[in-house]
Amino acid sequence: MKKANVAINKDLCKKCAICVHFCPKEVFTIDQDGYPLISRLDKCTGCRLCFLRCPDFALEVETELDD
Amino acid sequence: MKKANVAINKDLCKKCAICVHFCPKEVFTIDQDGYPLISRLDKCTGCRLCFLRCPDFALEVETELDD
Amino acid sequence: MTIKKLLTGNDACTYAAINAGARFFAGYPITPATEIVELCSELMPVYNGNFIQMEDEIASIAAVIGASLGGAKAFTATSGPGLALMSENIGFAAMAEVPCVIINVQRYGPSTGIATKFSQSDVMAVRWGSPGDHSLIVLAPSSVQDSYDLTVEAFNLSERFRTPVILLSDAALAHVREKVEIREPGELNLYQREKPSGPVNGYLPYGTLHNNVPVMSNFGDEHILRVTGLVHQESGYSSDNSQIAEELVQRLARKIDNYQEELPAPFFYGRQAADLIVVSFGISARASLEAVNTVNSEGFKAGMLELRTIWPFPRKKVKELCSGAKKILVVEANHGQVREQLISCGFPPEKLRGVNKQNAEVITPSEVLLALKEENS
Amino acid sequence: MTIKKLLTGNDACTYAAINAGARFFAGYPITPATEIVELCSELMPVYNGNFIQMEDEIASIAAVIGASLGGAKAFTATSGPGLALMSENIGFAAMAEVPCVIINVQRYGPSTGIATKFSQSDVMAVRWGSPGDHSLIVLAPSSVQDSYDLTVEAFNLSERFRTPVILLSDAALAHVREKVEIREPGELNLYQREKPSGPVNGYLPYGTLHNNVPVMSNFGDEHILRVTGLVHQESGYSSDNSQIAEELVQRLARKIDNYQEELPAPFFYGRQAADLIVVSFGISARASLEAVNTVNSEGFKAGMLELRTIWPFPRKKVKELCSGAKKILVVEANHGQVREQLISCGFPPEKLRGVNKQNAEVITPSEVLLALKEENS
Amino acid sequence: MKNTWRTILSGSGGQGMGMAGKILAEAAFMQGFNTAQSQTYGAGARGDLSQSGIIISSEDILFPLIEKPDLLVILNNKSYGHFAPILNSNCNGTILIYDQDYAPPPKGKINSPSFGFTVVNKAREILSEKAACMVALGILTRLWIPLDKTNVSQAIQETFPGKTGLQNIKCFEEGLKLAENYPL
Amino acid sequence: MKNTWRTILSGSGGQGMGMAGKILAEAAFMQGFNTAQSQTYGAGARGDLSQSGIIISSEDILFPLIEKPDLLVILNNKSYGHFAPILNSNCNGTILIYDQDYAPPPKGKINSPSFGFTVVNKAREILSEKAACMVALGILTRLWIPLDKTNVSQAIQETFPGKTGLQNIKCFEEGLKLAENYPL
Amino acid sequence: MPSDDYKQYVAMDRLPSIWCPGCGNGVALKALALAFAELEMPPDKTLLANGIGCSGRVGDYVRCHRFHGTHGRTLAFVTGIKLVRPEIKAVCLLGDGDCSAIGMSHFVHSARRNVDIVTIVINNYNYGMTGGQFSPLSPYNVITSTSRSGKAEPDIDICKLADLAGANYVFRTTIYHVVEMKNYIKEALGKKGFSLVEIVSPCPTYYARYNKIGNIIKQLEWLKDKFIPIEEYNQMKDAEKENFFWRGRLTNRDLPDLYQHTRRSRG
Amino acid sequence: MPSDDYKQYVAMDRLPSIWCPGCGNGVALKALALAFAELEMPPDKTLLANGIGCSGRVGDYVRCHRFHGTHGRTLAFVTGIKLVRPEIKAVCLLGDGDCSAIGMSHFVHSARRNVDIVTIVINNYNYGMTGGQFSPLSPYNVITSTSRSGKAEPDIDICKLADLAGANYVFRTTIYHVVEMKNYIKEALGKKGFSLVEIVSPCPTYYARYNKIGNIIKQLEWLKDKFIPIEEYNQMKDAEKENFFWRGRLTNRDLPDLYQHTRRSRG
Ligand SMILES: Cc1ncc(C[n+]2csc(CCOP(=O)(O)OP(=O)(O)O)c2C)c(N)n1
Ligand SMILES: Cc1ncc(C[n+]2csc(CCOP(=O)(O)OP(=O)(O)O)c2C)c(N)n1
Ligand code: SF4
Ligand code: SF4
Ligand code: SF4
Ligand code: SF4
Ligand code: SF4
Ligand code: SF4
Ligand SMILES: [Mg+2]
Ligand SMILES: [Mg+2]
Repeated sequence: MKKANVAINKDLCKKCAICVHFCPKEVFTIDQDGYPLISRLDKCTGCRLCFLRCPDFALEVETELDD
Repeated sequence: MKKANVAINKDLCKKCAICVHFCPKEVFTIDQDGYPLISRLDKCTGCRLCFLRCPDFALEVETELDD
Repeated sequence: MTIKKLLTGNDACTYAAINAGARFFAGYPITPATEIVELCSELMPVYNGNFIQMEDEIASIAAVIGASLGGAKAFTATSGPGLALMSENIGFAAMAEVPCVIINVQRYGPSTGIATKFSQSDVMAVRWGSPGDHSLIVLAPSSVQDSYDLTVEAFNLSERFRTPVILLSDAALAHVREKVEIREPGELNLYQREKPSGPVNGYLPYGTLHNNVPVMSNFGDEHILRVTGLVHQESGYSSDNSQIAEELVQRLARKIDNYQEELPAPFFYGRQAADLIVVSFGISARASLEAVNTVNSEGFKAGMLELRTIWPFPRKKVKELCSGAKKILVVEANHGQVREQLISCGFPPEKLRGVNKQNAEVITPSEVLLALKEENS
Repeated sequence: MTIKKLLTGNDACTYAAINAGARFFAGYPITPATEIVELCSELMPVYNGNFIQMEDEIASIAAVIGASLGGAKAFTATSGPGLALMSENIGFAAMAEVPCVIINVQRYGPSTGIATKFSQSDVMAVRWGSPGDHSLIVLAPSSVQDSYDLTVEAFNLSERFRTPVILLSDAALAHVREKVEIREPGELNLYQREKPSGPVNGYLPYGTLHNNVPVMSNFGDEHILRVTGLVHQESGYSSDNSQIAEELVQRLARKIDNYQEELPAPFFYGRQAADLIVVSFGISARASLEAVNTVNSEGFKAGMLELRTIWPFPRKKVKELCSGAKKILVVEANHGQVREQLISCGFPPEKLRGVNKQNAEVITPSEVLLALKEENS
Repeated sequence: MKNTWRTILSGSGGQGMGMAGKILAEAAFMQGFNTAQSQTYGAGARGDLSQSGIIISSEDILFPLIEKPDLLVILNNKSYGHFAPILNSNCNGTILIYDQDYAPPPKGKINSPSFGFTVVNKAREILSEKAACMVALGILTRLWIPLDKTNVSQAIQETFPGKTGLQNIKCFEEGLKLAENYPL
Repeated sequence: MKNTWRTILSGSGGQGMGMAGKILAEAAFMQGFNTAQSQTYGAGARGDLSQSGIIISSEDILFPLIEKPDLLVILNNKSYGHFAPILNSNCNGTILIYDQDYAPPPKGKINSPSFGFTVVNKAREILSEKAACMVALGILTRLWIPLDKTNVSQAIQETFPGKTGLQNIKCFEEGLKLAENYPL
Repeated sequence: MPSDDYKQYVAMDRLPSIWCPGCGNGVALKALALAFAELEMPPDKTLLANGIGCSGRVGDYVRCHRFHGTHGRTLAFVTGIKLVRPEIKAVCLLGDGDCSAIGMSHFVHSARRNVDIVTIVINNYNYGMTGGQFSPLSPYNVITSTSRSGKAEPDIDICKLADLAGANYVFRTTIYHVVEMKNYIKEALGKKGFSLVEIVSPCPTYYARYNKIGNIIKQLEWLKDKFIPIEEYNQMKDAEKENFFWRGRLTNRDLPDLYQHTRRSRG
Repeated sequence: MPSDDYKQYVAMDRLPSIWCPGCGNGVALKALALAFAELEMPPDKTLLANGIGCSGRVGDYVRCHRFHGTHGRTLAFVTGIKLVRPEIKAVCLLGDGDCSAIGMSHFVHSARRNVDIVTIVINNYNYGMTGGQFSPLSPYNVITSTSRSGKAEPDIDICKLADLAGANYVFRTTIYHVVEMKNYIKEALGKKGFSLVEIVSPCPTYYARYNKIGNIIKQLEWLKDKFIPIEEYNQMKDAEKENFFWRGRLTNRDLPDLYQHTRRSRG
């Protein structure tokens, strides 16, 4: 069951990988260009730590899902 | 018995009266022009506090008297 | 109401500031400007203004700039060593276009020099203390009345041009007591800074220009203000774009230099078409005028030009008024700093005699007289 | 030994300082002078000298002055905002006659401006930043080699004249890499400050003058030294006597202004009796020279004057070398600060065309070329 | 007709030169004169020499400081050094008023008409040395300066509030008396 | 006879523009040429655009910066904006060398002779994008600039100590090879 | 859950920022914007004032009032602003160099005067903007571009300094501790008088590189491991303490602020 | 008994001084000269550096090396001197304003760097030289020429500040306590690193007058009564403490000084 939506804006992302390494649920991997890839969204608890730690406003977590 | 000699240099003295008021033995009085007057030298213990407190290098205490 | 009072130059500056609407003073005591600091500490609370004694002159001018950006008319007072310390932030105020007034009471320098004594040797330092290209305004009073009037003017000009204005007083003027007509706020023509009136959204602090001067908001007002000492766009956000830089820096000069007719013009005394003209400023102008009157009463034809705006140097006026002179005597208590400006106006050095004094005493009428008589013989 | 190396302007200044004998550096990082600070932090320990990063620029120049009074050749490096902060203490060094070198790498101003970009707009600020009458020396290099040579010269002059010397570099020169011939200490003519030799008792720090410059002791040496920024007697004790004040302050000007032939003379290139002369300094002189060479190769008769000593402004030389010109182009990346100096030399404003740029970019040869061609058509 | 009076008060720090100068100027101002007043300032004022200059004039005052006084009041010996160039020159036009106990003119050098009074001791008698200049103001007002004594009294009262004011006025009045009886 | 070569390397911060410029200058210096090298500096260098200019000349270099390059190497798209005024003008005399994967010239505007190479990817293959400029140096050395490849190698070695040096030399040599096989 | 409200405080259209990848400044900016949003602070009564430095560019990305003065002087400028506009909530976000080197005097005096300012110090242990030189707050012996063989000067604890000088509120945290950071910025925003929030922050480009800490991830992990709650820290033995830094709330009191002082004296 | 040796350090021929009658500066000067004499310090290896202020004129009456720079910067100048001439014993005698207002930053940083300097602060609670304005060290609420209705800013304890910043030695005394003063100046002169001796001093002309303390005698008595030994003070209840100030030795340690630090990093 999906608890949250995570979105990455590649125009802003600087590929620091902070979101990748500090997600407590290991939701992200890294794609071949170095961008974070949302690989296991189902594990996401919506804790928003990735959002809080992203230095570049490149990552959003939506927790109050409509459906 | 005289334990010390006290000398005042009027060219330097600014008549602040510190020596007068803080001599533990009340050796000084004040003369009519406002200068300290050595009135009871016999009481002087040679403690040199007057010397130490004089802000204007106007007062000397000689403690090792020759005679 | 206009009232008459006996005041010192320093006191006159202080009352003038209050009457011009100044409600913020930040300063650091320094001889011979201290009385301004002290009087402000008493008056500001009375007028519901703010007085703060800062930790140094850098902080003082900083607090003044801050207060001005909050919407207050604000000023400080200092002397040579303090002026030097203020120069970085004076440059900032020029760049960010913050109105503020600095009263610089000249004392004998360089360095600590003789703190209590007189000199007129900050003429160049007030203009060029801060690096980079920009213009600013400097006014020099010659009497206590003038200290009052030009201080009021300094506030007006600083609001009108959004620029630091320096009042160039000196140790003699600061402490001499003379009669002053104090025109109170109702009598004074006071310039209030322009405020934005358009919609709040999309407001650009540096985006609307009147006579090349931006119409800026204050901190805490509903139009959001952005201020930086970096080169900035109309939005107030920083930029390192070449074109934006050039336009900004050139405007900083143009907004003042092109409107010089709005600045206090020099006074001319004596014979208009005189062969011999004395140029001076500040208290030296008083000695000069007495000497000129004396020689004229003896049948000479001498004129006397008193500079009131020192920077931007009133070249046009000076050229106009002095062009006919065979000889110009520049009377000033320094190495010849204003004389240099006359050379820059195109007057040949041979025509310009410096009557200078650098011994920490004022120039007297008889010294000027002597020089005048030498020239006429 | 002379070795050749590829170095940036900043590096060349640093090596030059070391080779000129500088063994003390205090500074505070600022773009575009930072590399000098960084390189000193590495080199000073190697040469058994001292490097210290102070809490600000005021403290930096203070530490430099202190070290110099301790007997070390000492220097600092900064840019506009830092220069402004140093001005009070530069005035102190002038007054107390303390040798020291300040490398001012100009950046785009006013205020924070554009920290990484280029300008030549500190010409007046380096001279007039500090209040009161005094003279000082400012040199401007135009190449990396020149950065080396004039830095060495700066130390020599500062020791010879016991005065602050400012090297006026810029952001472009600071970072361009060029070939330098590094003459090492053995090859260099190094001036060592004169030290008192007479009896220790009754020694007067400001009492023995050679060429108007006092022969002063160092702190910690057996001749007791007394230093103050107050007006002082020969003993170094303070005084507020008018005559002492006047004599001191006039000597501070005279000791430099009367010995200008000892300062680096301008370079003259091209046709001596040219109708058209380009005057420039710093990296703008390089663009100018290229343009002048180009037009001359096309049959023009243009000359080119490169200023190396900026202050005291070499009036005599400039007049001598430019007197025949019908038109003088003053090429500088500012509002026209050197052009003003030429007016002060007596050249009529109409003769002087300013080729200026204020957009944070260097002036290029083709821009000068364009101006030259306009003048010739 | 004389229309400008240039007065210098000279003495030591504790004798109230500045205050007296200001009072004189205020009184002149009340009386509709133009006036300019100055005084030594700063560290110097703490030391031995203190001066105050007052110009009173029925005309515009161009230069507000005094090059050469018409009236010179001297209350301590050290002041003579400072004014020697004036007092020693011939035809200097300066009238010297001095304290006869503490500041008798140095012998043989003074070319001014000079008048001695018991200024300092009179002040001490009534109040303290600080009021010496008030006595001098009385003398000046009575003999040389065209000021109404009530104006001077009022200026003193406005400067020193309450009892001190009255005592200072007392000194001023003693000065007037001294002058009245002076064999001029 | 050509005696001055003005080269600009242009790309993004992480591609080693400054280092490469310095290496080229050092190699020219070893070979007895006059040389002047400059680079973008400060905050800008952290961002997207980074440049380095190198003048190599057998004559004295008067002006040490480059107004118009003879050789322009472009490794990212953003650089085109900066050089548009040059590249778009007719008869500009500038040779454009570009990365064919990441910086193909914008269509229809370029009036320079232009040559594409696999610069960035080649560097990535061997070491990383940081060495992109080393590949470019190889190309330049082989085809346009009169430098001895051993001098360039030596300059690289002196700049990067140890293993990194060898890898960078490898990139440089790959650049030489790319150029060798280029259908010029 | 909080929504996108924080974006009204951020100049999204000006992003991406000039900062290097992984730099802590952006994290602090976001925490600040979130705190503003949660407190629903009106942008026209909110001022962000910055020092000069990388951290000083935070203000280039906000939408409230913004002031950017000269290096080290921010607190002095804002002292003037606050006296005439006491109703403004002023946040001064400063670099460690700006605040503790050239700005030391203003820092001490603002705390002493208890000026009503929330001062956030982004302590990345160096001068990022000018290329990674040490600052007075850089720990002893660290490598920087002006201390290649180790910083030869002791550092100073600005939290203790602010406390001694008279601040009402002092808190230290790190960029790793994002939730705590946001919450205590909020707490500070709720106080009157001088508040200091010191945020130890990574500078991957210089500090981490020179000191061989490794990439940004390693530096964040280092922050996570080394900075322990003050309560824990205080119970450690001295020898143990040397390996750790404390974080947490040092000071929380309600002394009168400058504005109150000046009005009081008016009676 | 000590003889007239102290006179070799005093420019007797320049006396009387410019100071007002009763001013504490002369007392401090004498104590310093006596300390020099008792330690037999060679005048050519002894430097007295002063701030700008009444106290700054102390150097006008000494015979050793003398430095008098710009207001507030003395410690920065002397940091330079000491690095190149570590063998010199440097005493910086500063006013409270000089040291704690305009000189605050240099004071904190010199203590932090532990520069080998004996700093004597003559704390007369005001700016004597410019006419008695309050300084950061003037107690809260006192009357001065810029605080006619009471100083509206808290003060700061520079002894505690020096201690926090890293000084090796900190002592506070008063002009009344002359013997103690001389002895602890001597003790400070024997230390390496940064020492602070704060001497609370009377200013009869301004401070005592404005605050109706009475004449110089009264002010000295006030110093005698109010300044109690730190040991006693520490045992007082908080309420009681408000009526007293402590004097005595706060700090005495032997951390490496700046010179040692810089040489260490050379290996
Ligand atoms: C008067 C002055 N001196 C020096 C500088 C150069 N400068 C700019 S930012 C900076 C230090 C930045 O360090 P910090 O405050 O820690 O901010 P960071 O960049 O690390 O965020 C310096 C020294 C300046 N702008 N102005
Ligand atoms: C830059 C600068 N600002 C201000 C002054 C004026 N000034 C001289 S001494 C002084 C303060 C003196 O107070 P303090 O340091 O306590 O010494 P004190 O006179 O009380 O001994 C001031 C503000 C100055 N000389 N230089
Ligand atoms: S919200 Fe939490 S769990 Fe979900 S991706 Fe982000 S850090 Fe991972
Ligand atoms: S934390 Fe942000 S900038 Fe960094 S990789 Fe993730 S999305 Fe990109
Ligand atoms: S030596 Fe002591 S007892 Fe003697 S006079 Fe002096 S203070 Fe009094
Ligand atoms: S203490 Fe000194 S100056 Fe004061 S009265 Fe006594 S001798 Fe005179
Ligand atoms: S240099 Fe350091 S502090 Fe500056 S933006 Fe880069 S990572 Fe951040
Ligand atoms: S003003 Fe105060 S500190 Fe200065 S000399 Fe007089 S009594 Fe001493
Ligand atoms: Mg930092
Ligand atoms: Mg004091």
